[in-house]
Amino acid sequence: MEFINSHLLSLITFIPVIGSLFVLAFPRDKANLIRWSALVITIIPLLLALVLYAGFDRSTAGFSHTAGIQFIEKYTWIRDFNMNFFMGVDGLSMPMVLLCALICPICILASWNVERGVKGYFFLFLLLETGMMGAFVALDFFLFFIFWEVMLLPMYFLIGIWGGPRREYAAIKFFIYTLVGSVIILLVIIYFYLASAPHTFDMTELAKNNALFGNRMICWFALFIGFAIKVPIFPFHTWLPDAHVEAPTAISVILAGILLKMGTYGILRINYTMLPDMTAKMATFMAVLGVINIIYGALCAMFQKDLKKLVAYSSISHMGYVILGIASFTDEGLNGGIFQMFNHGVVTAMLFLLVGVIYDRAHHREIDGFGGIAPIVPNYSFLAFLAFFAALGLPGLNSFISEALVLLGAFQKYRILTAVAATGAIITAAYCLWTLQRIFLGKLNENYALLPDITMTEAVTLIPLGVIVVTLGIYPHPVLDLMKPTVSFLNNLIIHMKL
Amino acid sequence: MNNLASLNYFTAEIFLSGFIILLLVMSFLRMDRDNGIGFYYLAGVFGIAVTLILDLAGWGESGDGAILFYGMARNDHLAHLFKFLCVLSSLILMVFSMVSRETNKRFDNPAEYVLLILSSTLGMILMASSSNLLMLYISLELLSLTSYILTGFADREEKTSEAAVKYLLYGGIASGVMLYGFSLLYGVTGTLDYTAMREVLWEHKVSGMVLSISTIMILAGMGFKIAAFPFHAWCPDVYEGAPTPFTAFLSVGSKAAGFVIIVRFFFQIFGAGDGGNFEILGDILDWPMAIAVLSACTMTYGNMAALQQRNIKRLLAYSSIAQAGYVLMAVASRSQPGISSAFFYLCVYFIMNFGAFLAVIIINNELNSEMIEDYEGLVWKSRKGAFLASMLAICLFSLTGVPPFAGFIGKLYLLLSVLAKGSSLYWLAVIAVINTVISFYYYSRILRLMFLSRRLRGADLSKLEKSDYLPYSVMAGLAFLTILLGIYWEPLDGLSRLAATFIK
Amino acid sequence: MGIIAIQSYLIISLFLFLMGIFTTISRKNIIGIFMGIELILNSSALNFAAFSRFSAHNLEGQLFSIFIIVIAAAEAAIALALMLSIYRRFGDIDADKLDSLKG
Amino acid sequence: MSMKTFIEQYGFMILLSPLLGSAITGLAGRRIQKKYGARPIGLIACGSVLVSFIIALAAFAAVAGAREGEKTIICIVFNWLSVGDLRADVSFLFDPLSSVMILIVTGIGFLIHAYSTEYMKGDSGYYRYFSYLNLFIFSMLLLVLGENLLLMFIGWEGVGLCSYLLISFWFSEKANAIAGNKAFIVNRVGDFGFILGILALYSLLKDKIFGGGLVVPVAPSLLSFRFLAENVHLINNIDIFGVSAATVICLCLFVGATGKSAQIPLYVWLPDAMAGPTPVSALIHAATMVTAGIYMIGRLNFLFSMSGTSLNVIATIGAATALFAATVGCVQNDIKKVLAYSTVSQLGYMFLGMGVTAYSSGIFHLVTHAFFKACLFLCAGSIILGMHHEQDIRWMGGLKRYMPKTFLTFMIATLAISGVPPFSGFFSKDEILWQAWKTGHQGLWLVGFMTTGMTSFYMTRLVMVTFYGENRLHLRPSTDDRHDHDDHHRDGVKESPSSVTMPLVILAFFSGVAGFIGVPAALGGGNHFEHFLMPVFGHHAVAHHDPMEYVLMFASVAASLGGIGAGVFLYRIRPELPDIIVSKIKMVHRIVYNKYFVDEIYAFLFVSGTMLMTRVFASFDRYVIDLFVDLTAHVLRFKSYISGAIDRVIVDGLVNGVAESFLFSGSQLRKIQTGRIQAYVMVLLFLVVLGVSLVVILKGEV
Amino acid sequence: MNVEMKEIVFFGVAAMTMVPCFFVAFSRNILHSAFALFFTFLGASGLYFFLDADFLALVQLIIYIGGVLVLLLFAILLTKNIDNIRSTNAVAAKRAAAAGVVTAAMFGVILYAFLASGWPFRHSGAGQYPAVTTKALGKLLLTTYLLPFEAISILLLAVLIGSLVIANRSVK
Repeated sequence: MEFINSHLLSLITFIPVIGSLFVLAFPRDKANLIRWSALVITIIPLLLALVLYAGFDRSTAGFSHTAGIQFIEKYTWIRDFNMNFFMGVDGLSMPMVLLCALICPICILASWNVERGVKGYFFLFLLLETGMMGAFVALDFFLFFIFWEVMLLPMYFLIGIWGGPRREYAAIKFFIYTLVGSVIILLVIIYFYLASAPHTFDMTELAKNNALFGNRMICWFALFIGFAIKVPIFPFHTWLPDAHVEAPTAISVILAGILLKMGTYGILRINYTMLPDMTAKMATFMAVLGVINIIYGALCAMFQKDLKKLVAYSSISHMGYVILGIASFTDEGLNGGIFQMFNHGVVTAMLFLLVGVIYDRAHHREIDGFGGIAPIVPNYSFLAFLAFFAALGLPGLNSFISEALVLLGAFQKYRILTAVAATGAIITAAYCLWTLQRIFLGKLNENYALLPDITMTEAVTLIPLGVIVVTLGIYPHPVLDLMKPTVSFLNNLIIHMKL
Repeated sequence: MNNLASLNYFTAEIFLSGFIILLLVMSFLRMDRDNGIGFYYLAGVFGIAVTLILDLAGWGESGDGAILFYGMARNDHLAHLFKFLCVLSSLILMVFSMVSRETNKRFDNPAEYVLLILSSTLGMILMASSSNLLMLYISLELLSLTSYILTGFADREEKTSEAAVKYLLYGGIASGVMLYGFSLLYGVTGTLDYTAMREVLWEHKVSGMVLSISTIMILAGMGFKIAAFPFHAWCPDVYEGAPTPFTAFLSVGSKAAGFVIIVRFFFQIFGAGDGGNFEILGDILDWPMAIAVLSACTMTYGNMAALQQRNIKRLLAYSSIAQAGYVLMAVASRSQPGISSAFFYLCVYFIMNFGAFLAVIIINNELNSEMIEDYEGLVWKSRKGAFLASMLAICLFSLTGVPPFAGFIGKLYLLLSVLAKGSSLYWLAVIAVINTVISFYYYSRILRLMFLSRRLRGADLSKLEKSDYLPYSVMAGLAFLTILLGIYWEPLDGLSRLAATFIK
Repeated sequence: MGIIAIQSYLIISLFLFLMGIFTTISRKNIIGIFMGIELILNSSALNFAAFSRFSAHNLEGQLFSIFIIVIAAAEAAIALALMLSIYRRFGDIDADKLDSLKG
Repeated sequence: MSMKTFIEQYGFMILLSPLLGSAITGLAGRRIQKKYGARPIGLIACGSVLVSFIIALAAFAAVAGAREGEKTIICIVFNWLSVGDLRADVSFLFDPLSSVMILIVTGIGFLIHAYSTEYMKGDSGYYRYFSYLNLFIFSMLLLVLGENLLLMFIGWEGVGLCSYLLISFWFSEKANAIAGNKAFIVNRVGDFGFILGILALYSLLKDKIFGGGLVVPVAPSLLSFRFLAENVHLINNIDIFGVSAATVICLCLFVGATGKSAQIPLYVWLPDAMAGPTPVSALIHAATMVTAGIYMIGRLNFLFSMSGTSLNVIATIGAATALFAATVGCVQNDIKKVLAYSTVSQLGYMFLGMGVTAYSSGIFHLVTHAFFKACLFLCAGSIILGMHHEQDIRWMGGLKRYMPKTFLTFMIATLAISGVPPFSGFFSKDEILWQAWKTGHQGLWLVGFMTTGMTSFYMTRLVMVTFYGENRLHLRPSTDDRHDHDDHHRDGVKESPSSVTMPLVILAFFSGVAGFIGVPAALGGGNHFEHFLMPVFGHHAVAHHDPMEYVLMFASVAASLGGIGAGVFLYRIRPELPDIIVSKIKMVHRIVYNKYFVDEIYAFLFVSGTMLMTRVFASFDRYVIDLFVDLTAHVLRFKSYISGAIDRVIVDGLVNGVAESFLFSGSQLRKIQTGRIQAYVMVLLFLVVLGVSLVVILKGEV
Repeated sequence: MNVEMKEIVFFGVAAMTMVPCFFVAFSRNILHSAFALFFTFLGASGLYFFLDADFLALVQLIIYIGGVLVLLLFAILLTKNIDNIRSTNAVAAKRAAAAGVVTAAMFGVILYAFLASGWPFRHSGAGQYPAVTTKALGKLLLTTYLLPFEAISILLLAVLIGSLVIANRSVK
């Protein structure tokens, strides 16, 4: 128990990869064994994440070994490079760890019907979870980068092997885009390392001594572009619709639910702490991009005929709120932005799962190809309505709080921009309702008169998310309280730069 | 140090020379009658292994920087480290030769094959330590000439002899050009010894023009050895035509030997000072810039040209050109960390490239094809296919430079050296990372066919047999090392730091 | 400075060098190409000898020339062997026909 | 426990009860309905609203019984949001205004629930209907009781959601589903303004309060109404873009109100919303939800009072809407459409009232309107039920005979809406008109005056066409599937059962007498209603007896009677005349009949505009974004086209573009590798020469 | 030999070295090329004599002419019917033109560099050029340059065996 407590983050991070080796050792024809063990392996981090959650101190703020960061694990890794195996969580990463731990078992369940190469699939999936968890908890820049990239490889195969008809294209596009982003980041990492004295990869140290860095504008942009590709921020977003559409359901969920957050997480973790002055300078620029994302994503979503693509574009739109929020440098905006990261993770996961459910049954995702199926599949419809209404920011559901916070925060800084961003809510409502109408309402398309409603497994994946959507909408403190001190800290960092 | 005293340091070389002659005698006596090929291969492995051990035994005193054989050779960490690398690559060549269908059954002259491999090993280890133009030339030619022969050795297809002739002609011309450069250098400095040359150059600041011309010409010869653009043209053709084990060797061992002479040549003659305060003959001869340009061209060319290759060996040839470009980047950084990172990268490259080639060899054994199309759906064929495809994928990802594989750490070292304070080669780093991305295109094509495609092409795979154990375990070992070094590389880091200590 | 100065040797060797290169490029016959290589090697050897005499005032250059000649001979031996091998296979030693490896 | 503490501690029960009802009927309703039939669902739904109603009564009593100056009861449930300087509690505000509103909401809500149990009988979505309806009650109560703007906004959107769900309740008709969408989206447009208003208010206030570096230990709930009422004067002198901040905020909020309360320009959804079940129209689209805008203005009256400009805008828009909708109402044939336009028109009245700072008059009209309009709608529902889902008045007629109770209640409500004394409408409408005149808006009074006449005209028309004359059901152009049942239908026109008529009667009763709570002083009344609301709206200047008031009163009564007379004359005495008039002014009629083509114009401007934009953006996404990268590929391809070497298919996208150009370079580079050894040498040589030349050029002087 | 005589002879030897190069490069008969090469080698040998490198001149004569050239002739004879030679010793015209331009350019550039530099560099005259080179060379080879000397023996051995294998097999 002592060991578990002191190594919580390592355990959360590495249990999946250790488990993946077990999975690899199973005979390939024992598909169910593999599935169940994968499920168990992903549930362990979830439980540990809850332990983490329970033990998380909600009052400490800062970004150093003594303040703000908790559950620190630090071991020397490569002495000569001053690289450390340095993990810890603060208010910024904690919600993400929770989200990741939550989404992963759900995705395992959603992958239950994978038939081809089961072993490889779950092996890669578990690897992916390690990469994601690691990226969120790593506080050594180099370690962070390693995990960041470790996410890529399984993703490439998961999209490429188990994806849709254009999976090869989507996989390579995804990989190339993110690879471009990450090599740019890598250059900056190296630059920071060399510019710091003594040379270090320790994020807290880098943040503390950031005055040593030269070429700040270039570095900031390099980092920003690197992360923006992941978010994705216009105009680096074109990989996303392809990747989402082609990826298998569970992977779309992971992509939209967790991977996109990596980008904004990176911006907050790196750009904000290490180049606060530049961040302050570029705030308006970020806000403009955020607003473009919101509007552009929403308009593109409205045009889509493919349900999954629509959801993909809606992700672009929703991530725009995150950018706008964190660019506002107000407590409301930042909290809203980060909360939106969490909320979007939950909501979009739900949406993709729903798309997956219907795709499994109808084998197509054309929005116009359905119609009036609400009475045929009432439970499914209920969940779909819930998810779509959450997506359009209906008050009482979680997204509303984050979006409202973002707008409240952003309006204090950017009046016109925020007003423009608020029109996004109209467009979002329009496409969400239009989609619901075309799929669920209207005259029943007779082809789907015998459409089965959701199964037990699917319900198990969807209902927890639905509960979270509603609960956090009414009582957001469980997540909001985690991040507040950290957000204030980050915000002060930037605000003081401005003065 | 005189010749006799120097022999103490050269036990490995002496043993190797003796062993070569022993092998010759054995082949005359036809001692292979009953045992066939295996005997000589085992003998070769034994010989190389003993050389390696002797080399290791000499490690203790390798740091003394002794000048051996009246200045012909230097005894330093750089020499030793590269000797290990080269001898190990010969060892791997022997193993690969035993494994590959191309080389393990068809020779009438296994003894000669092994003998030539040993000779080229000798050439490489002499290259690693030589610090005299003449010594350099002889050792270089020892490697080159034996390589020409080895390329054409497995004379089974037309390709093979074509490759050998091309290699010979191109190599002849390139070394001719280099010789001309040597002669000019000799003319300028009046000596063949590196140390003396440096003294002359640094004291007298001789004519930059002739020096520069000679350097360019010398670069042609050395660039030929490492297959740097524009001296690379032989590389794809020879790689494709040569027996695959030897191709692997060429791309790793021979290249490493090429790099050690470049490092020693440029740093010992044109550089002075210790690591922190390293200077170059910048005002007379801006060789770092020349190498930087060469590096940029090489990696870009290699990656671009690899994009549309259909033959895996050819593709790997271009990829190895690009990799040479990356390493040159470190040389261009003209710093001690640069040398360390070059060595580090070569070690990593050693593992991942040999890994890739071993996979190619095994797959070639199974499918009897080197065409990438035939790799289609490999992973779905059987457990063997899945294993091979995964291993190859690990190596290819590592070659791309993606964490957590060793190739990434190697690239990190290179970038670190290029971006170090005081260096003005930021643009080179940018080109390098762009190239990393480009390179993924063609690596991913192989991955795509092996993993993503749902069609099965090419021949079926055989059942796992006892004879497969060796290659598969070596394969797994290489892949494991690729991952291990991507996660923990401190020991190798220590070694590579030693590589740069020869600059005093 | 008379005609027997280092410049003369340099010009001669440069000429030989470039003629050698020219020959290697323009010839179709592999033997022709090889002759070009021999010219190149010869030019270098000449250079070494000239520098040895005029510039360096030591014998190292000459020694180098001797080694060059020896290695040229060795290379010629390999060339002969390979050319025979090529001739057996292709019935010809036209370098232009050796283009199955390309791209 | 006193009433007040009860409300303070358990006031939230009023919301919880319908929420629970909704949850039960929504989540378990299908199973219940399958197992036990519809009855338990109806009981749960009605019961939950009844509980609310009882608590509302208690709350009313508590508020009414409180001492002067303590008429505000707050029920704090939990802290909802506390981020930075933002603090918002889930807490409920019981004051005279909201207690009146909750009485209306729960009271009429309960009646309509009861009515619906009959009306919706046999519908497969019975449980769903009641779930939505309960949810609506909950949301509406949240809107009304929410103690801060954010909470109000939740209710605001919540009622929008319910409205959406109920409009598209019979969603297998595509039109219904689309009507729902329209309602929601148009409301979203309004909400856009609403939220902007909130944002502006919040940011300005925050700036004022915290801007001075003031550190407050516990952040005040900036958006709570109490706080606003006390501190809103702080933003008095701020300008945004040259306009006073208060005006900007008020106008933004008013945009929200026009959306929810169906005013120009966002009224378009309300007539379409009649696609929902009729009780829904009665409850949501007549009595309660659509009055949210008025309620919001009333709630924030202290803010609106700060901006004369915005009040003028509100009054003008209100008056314009009133007149405009009345004209449209005169020519509609769908009974519910007529009522819908009538609602729009009456809401316009209320805004007119609010706009002339006659807040309590506006609210008064809201109350009376809730009764008579709900009554009218329920009557319409009864008629529709009786007519077997026929809504077109052209095929009705003579229903007086068949449905006497409906007729009677309808008549009372009609008189009320027409403003015939002493029915309730008279008092409230007159109050508004008088206030308009008194505050110097004579022009607006004239509009209101005209509208009064038109209101009584179209209502009379409705009555005449529907209840008098011969039944014309058989004249209906029959479609094949209906033909067989025609006779059956005609015979089947009969009075609705008592669960339908009971609410009618109750509502008609209130339509008749509700006016007496606010009899103006001029008529000897005490105007209790205004008095009751005074803690919220403040004291008006003591009304002097002004002879003008009587003149105006008389005028408006005359107008309504004139309207009635015209209606009777045209549709009862000379029924052929309307057609003749129509043929005379065909053009005008067409325009008015088609609602001035506003829908079409909107469709063209906004819907097509948006769709065009989505198309443009989507194509942009697919083709243009990567222009610069593509360009390189194009240039390369162009080059290759020139040399005739390669003819490639043009592919789009960043990766493709780059990949193409790289691959192209790759294929070009492959050409260098000809396989000819001498070519290789040539390359080598050429570059060596290049290098050497470069050296010589650079170092030529040495 | 007086100075002028010596210069004339030097000029002749230089011409003998350079002129045949054209035949090597352009002759349509491969045998003629080979013979021209003979003269070039011979001329080079003469130039070595002028450089007081007598041993080197002899080595040139023995190894180059006696070894390399004979090997080349062998190659010609073994790979060609004499009749065929004319047609296959062609010069690739386009390539030759390009090569000509490039080599000419190179000639100009390097020549300029040579002439512009101050040859011979005074500093490099460290050693003493011996009168009799053979003995000195022998001493050098067995002392300072012993290692290359030994290495080249291995090289020759390896090359010998290697070429033997290749040549042998192809004849088989």
